[in-house]
Amino acid sequence: MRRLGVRLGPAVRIDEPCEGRQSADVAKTAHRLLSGVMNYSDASIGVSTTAPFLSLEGVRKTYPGVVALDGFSMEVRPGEVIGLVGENGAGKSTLMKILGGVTTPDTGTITVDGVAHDRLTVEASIGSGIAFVHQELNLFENLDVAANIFFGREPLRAGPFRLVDRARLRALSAPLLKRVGANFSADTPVSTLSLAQQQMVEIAKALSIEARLVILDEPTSSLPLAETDKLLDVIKALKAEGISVIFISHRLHEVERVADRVVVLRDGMLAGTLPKNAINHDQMVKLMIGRMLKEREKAAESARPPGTVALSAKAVRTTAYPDRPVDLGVRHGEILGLAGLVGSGRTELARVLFGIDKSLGGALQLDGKDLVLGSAADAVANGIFLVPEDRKLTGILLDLSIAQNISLPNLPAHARRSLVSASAEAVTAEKQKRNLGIKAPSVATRTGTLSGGNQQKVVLAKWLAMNPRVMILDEPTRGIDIGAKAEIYGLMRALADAGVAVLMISSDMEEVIGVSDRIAVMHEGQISGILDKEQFSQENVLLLAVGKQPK
Amino acid sequence: RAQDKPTLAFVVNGASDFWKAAEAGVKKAQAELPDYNLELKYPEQSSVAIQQRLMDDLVTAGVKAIMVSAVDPKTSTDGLNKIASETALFTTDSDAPQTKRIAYIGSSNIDAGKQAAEIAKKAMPDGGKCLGFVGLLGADNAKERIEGMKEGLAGTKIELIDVRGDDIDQARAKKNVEDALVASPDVTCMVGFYSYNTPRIYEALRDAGKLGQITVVGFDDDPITLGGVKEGTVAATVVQQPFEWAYQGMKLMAAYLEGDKSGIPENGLIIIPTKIIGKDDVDAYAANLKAMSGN
Amino acid sequence: MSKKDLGLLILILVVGAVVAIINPRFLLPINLANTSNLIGLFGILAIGQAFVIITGGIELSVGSVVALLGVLFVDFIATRGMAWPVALPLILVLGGIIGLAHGWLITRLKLQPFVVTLCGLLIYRGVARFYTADGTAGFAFGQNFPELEFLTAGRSYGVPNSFIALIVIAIVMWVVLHRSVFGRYLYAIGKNEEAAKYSGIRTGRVVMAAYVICGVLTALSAIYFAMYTRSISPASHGQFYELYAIAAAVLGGFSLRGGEGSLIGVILGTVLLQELQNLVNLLGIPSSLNFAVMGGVILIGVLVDQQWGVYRERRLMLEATRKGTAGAAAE
Amino acid sequence: MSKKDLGLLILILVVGAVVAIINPRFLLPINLANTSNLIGLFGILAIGQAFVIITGGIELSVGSVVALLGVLFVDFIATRGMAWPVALPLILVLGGIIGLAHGWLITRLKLQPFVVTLCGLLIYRGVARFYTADGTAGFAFGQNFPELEFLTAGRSYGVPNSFIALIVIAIVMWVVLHRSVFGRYLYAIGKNEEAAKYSGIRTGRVVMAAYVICGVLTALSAIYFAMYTRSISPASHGQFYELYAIAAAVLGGFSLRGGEGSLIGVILGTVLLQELQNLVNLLGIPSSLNFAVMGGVILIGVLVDQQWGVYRERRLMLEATRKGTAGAAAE
Ligand SMILES: Nc1ncnc2c1ncn2[C@@H]1O[C@H](COP(=O)(O)OP(=O)(O)OP(=O)(O)O)[C@@H](O)[C@H]1O
Ligand SMILES: Nc1ncnc2c1ncn2[C@@H]1O[C@H](COP(=O)(O)OP(=O)(O)OP(=O)(O)O)[C@@H](O)[C@H]1O
Ligand SMILES: [Mg+2]
Ligand SMILES: [Mg+2]
Repeated sequence: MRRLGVRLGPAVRIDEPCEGRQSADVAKTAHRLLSGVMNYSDASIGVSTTAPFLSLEGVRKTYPGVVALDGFSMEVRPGEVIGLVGENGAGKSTLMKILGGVTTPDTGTITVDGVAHDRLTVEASIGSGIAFVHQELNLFENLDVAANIFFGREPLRAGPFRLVDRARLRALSAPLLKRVGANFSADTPVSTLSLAQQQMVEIAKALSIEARLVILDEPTSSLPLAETDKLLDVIKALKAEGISVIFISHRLHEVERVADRVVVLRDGMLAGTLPKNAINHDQMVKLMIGRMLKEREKAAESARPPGTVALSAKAVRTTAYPDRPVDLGVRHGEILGLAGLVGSGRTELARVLFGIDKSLGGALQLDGKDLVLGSAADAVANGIFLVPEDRKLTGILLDLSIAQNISLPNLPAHARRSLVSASAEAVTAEKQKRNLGIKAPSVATRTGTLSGGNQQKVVLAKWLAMNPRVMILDEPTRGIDIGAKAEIYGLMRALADAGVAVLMISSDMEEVIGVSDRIAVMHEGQISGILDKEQFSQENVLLLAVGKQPK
Repeated sequence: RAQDKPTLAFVVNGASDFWKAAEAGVKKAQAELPDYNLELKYPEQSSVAIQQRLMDDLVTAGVKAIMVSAVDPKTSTDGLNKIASETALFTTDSDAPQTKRIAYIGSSNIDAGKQAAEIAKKAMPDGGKCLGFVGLLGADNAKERIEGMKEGLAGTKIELIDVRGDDIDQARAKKNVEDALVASPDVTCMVGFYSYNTPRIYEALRDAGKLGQITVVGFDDDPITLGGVKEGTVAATVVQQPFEWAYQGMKLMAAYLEGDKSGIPENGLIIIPTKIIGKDDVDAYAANLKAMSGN
Repeated sequence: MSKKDLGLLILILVVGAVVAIINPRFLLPINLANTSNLIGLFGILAIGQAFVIITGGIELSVGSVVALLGVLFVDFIATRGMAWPVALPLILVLGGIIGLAHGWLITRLKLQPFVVTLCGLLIYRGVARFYTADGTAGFAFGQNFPELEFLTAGRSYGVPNSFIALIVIAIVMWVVLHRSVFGRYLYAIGKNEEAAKYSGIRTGRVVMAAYVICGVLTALSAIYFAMYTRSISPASHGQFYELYAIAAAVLGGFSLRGGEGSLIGVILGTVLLQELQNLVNLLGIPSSLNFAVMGGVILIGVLVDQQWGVYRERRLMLEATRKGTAGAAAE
Repeated sequence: MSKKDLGLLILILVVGAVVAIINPRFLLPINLANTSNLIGLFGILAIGQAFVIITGGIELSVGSVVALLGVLFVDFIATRGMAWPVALPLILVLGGIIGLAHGWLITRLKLQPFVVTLCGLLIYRGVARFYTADGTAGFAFGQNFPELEFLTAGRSYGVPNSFIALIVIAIVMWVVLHRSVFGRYLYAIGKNEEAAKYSGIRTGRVVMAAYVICGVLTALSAIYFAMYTRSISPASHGQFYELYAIAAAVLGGFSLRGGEGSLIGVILGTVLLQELQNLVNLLGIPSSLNFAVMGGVILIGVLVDQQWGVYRERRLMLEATRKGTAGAAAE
């Protein structure tokens, strides 16, 4: 291949294809440019002698109405950590699913160890040493942690029945769990783990595979603070062992910390690559969305002083920590951040506030009046809304259209004489689609085909279409791209400015500090402290999270 | 081809080996009635709705006369009358006297029950306790046989203490006998009211080693029943003659359609009596049965 | 009408045409009337079942309920001398109560629909048999209820009134299922009950309502069946009717996982099943094969539907790819 | 043994004790042997069903397969004079083929298990009835197969050989289900088939294997049933046996959603059901109530199990709360 456009100098190695829709030509150019960069980086990083472990060429994948990937090419070398970033729906997960053998590309070749394939099967993918942590969790709740980690690769005892060697299974799992910093044992049933703990199991699983390439599709989306650090350490350790890693994340600072090279996807095409010394937040953002963000993903300052307490919990006890009463009040016009470690009981509290779970004791008050919630319907009727953390299971109905999802909680308002009016639904949905910038062919699109981030916007849209008094958001930007994040922060601020009480549960330290007006921190089921704006610091939040006093 | 000749149908009340002899009778009649097309129809389930449906469809298909063993003759008056108004309707096996059926040809289940009582009396002159087994306790033929037997036993020292139903599940039929042996050790006689009940009694007794110790009274002519009779382990069995019902019935219907009503008695009842088959008659009966089905 | 429903309709017409060619008596008004009468009876059952299936549930006790309520209805009006305008709503209420009980056990006590209604299947038949001491409930000779008989077993302009009742019910239920807020909730719950709950829908009540609707419709058809057979032996009456109803719904495009299916589909499913029964009898196929024919046709129908879906999807994909490539080439 | 299984065992013992007090003949060795014979027959069926249920599937054709294969077996050895050591494996292979066909339709053509096996229920019974022209398949009087009869209906030291067969099968299947890789995959697929696929498991094959196991075990029990009744009228033989098998599994803690249940549970479920049948006869309860008793007990069993779980959870919570409060007070 011709060497083309190999530009020297660390800062300029940003290959930007033309703006606008993709074309085969552009794709080819992108490919050529990429190869150039690769060749260059060979020389600069000094792994030039090793052949690429894996390379993709001209991969294209279409779904009805969507081109998810368009003539995409890239290479992965042994011991390389590639940060893969891009907006929601850019095609990152699709790309990884092709590598995992879960999805078949329309065209293109995948070369593993010099052998070219039109497509990979799951077995072929696993067989060639590709390990995969999926964006959506894929654990078996009815099995224990060890069984999940080694699922499909169980150590066997000799014999015709292919029996599982259970002792060895446990022995093998323990060190892996320790490595990811798990606070639970190998024989814990997965059904009792929190979402973040399950994510740790997924990572332990990826580590357990004698992998040559580990793909992590947003592994930190619900990992907070310390656990994230541990994961990044794990990635570094893998690299040291010569294992390649593809790390997908919307938390760009994490990418900055571990990646050797950043590949940026936009609209299914390669938007550019950044070598190690050119990786920085602004460059990544520029490649991802084609422009610089005016401000970093932060909410604007509050425009009004906080009002009276809207929703308050008095000595409320939840099933996660039945012995720990929680007291917390969120005021009109403020964004109250709720931070804490994995399993500190925040989600459980949110479920009680939204009426999904029964409180085991204590009382709720809304605007000073006692509030009894028998079900989520009661909460909705009182203007208390929840954006749940598990989008796929509880947030939206993947099989319904965008419009139907948005109108669902407020269907009687879209009906005449209890007959649903499709046009009224469409009007509401179109408005929300525009306001939130939901990327979809139309509001009649099935929600399940949207990218994770766009699905999250649909969840938000359904509540924003109504009139919230209290809005509870559990990990609202989980899996959401930078651009959309900023928009969501803007929306939250707008809600607060309109007098809504906003309670934001988040494990993302930057987000908690950047967005909140006050921060409450939970430790083992109790509020260990509340920080005002002037006390905000990572250190203070961390201290409270582990149950110590802030400085 | 089938439509050229008038069709006569024999509709039974459910699938059972009992009707195999009737099939033979139909076959024999067919040989003698070349101008007719004779059919024997099984409803796919023993239920009123399905049998009614079958007859409706037969009428639609142009059947000229139907002979039916109604699933529930007592209360199906209207349905049967509807059929009778559209085609020539005869009943068999169990009568529906209140309908507009032309005639009934068959046996009397009450009489059959009485004959069973005769067998019991003869086998147990000193009296005894009898347990009955039947498929559907609520079915008319079962009720009438039980009633007839009780009538026949009235005033003797023999008593029919209970009748257990099994919903025509053979496994349950056999288990019922096994359980009865456990629950009532003082039972001295067992009665199988449906054709398959006697063989199940026979087998359960054989498994328990009690063959010959308990008097078995049978109904119908299952090969196992006949074998037991011959062996002496079944006291005797009361047999009906479905072959005759079918054979005579078909010829009667053909004659009726041709305008010859001489075969139909005043009261519309043509009773073909049931017979007791004991050890002495069994060989002749079995040979006859074989000859008929070989026809 | 969806493509799925259209396919089913075409199948029904083709089968009908073939049968009519072999035996032209198939098209006699009397045969059509007889068959449409049974379509009416089974159709009402199947619509009830459809409401439950759409929520991802199942109602296995239908046949036993038909037996139990049928026995009670006949007993009330024939033996106990209750006026039928009293007995009829009473039976419907009883059906509703049975549905409510099932719905309550399923939504409040979180039992599985299959388990609850399986127990119902066993219990109601037992109770019905015990009630009549395994005897038959029927009308005495000459006992007549002219208005009731007209409404249930009569004909208007040659059309069985049971069929007319089905049409009316189907129209109402179509609106409920496909146009009303309640119907949308049913679909949403069938797709993902948790998510529906998180959207503030009182899922328990909605599901319970579905079982109540099923119970009431089952009760109604129990009355129709009772007036059709005019005699009920509780040991066998209505046996397997739940399978007919489920089969009709499945043929009509319902998924037992919930959240899929249309009302027109379930009606067409019923029509096809009854057409098959009629065909077996009219073409002189041994009745022992009746069930086999039914099973075979359902299997083929479902298979064709499924394979057709796969084919269409593949074609769509292909088209999308071709369009994309063409666009690229043009540039 | 899990707590659930233990609860079921206690229920069985309590019911047994009550029956024994009312009628001490319940404990006669002959009664226990008779009942354990049927436990053997139905238990083998239920284990097969369990393997399918654990994958989240269901096998409704069990009863019809028992009828069809029973008819064939009896016909082969009694009428066609095939040697039973040939006929027996042949029938097992046929059962396996039926299972394979179901598994293939379900995994390859992506049909729903309920639909496929419902069609099977209809088709196999139709075929069985057609095969004998609605007659009965049975042995002639005095026709004997001593070894076969010993193996199927005989006793060793007073214990029915069918029960011994069940125990052997149960032990093997326990190992397969709870200790082998295959068993683990079954549980995983039952809970989350997609995820199992993503983990590189050939889920299609595993599920197919489950249906084949079910088919073979059903075939085996069909032979046992045939040798027990020694006569098979295909119109009714085995009717509703699928419900018995499913009920046993459900009582034993299986969830029809898949991924839950233990082998000991399904055996205990079978024991309880047969104990109930025995009880109805021994206590002289009208046979019409047989089904109602069965339904009632299943419902109560499932309810108690469910409510017990809720209660235990609540008690745990309460305890935790109390401890917490005490701790707080002490501070
Ligand atoms: N099964 C599917 N059917 C139809 N369209 C799909 C399907 N899966 C993905 N898409 C579409 O393909 C595009 C790429 O999606 P993908 O999930 O790869 O995005 P992503 O980069 O991983 O986004 P995110 O950061 O939100 O996870 C999106 O427009 C999405 O709507
Ligand atoms: N169904 C359950 N059964 C048992 N324990 C549970 C259950 N759900 C949650 N828990 C436990 O309750 C604790 C609190 O969980 P919760 O999800 O509320 O925490 P969180 O602060 O939201 O943490 P995360 O960041 O993991 O979402 C955890 O220890 C978790 O393991
Ligand atoms: Mg993604
Ligand atoms: Mg959480």
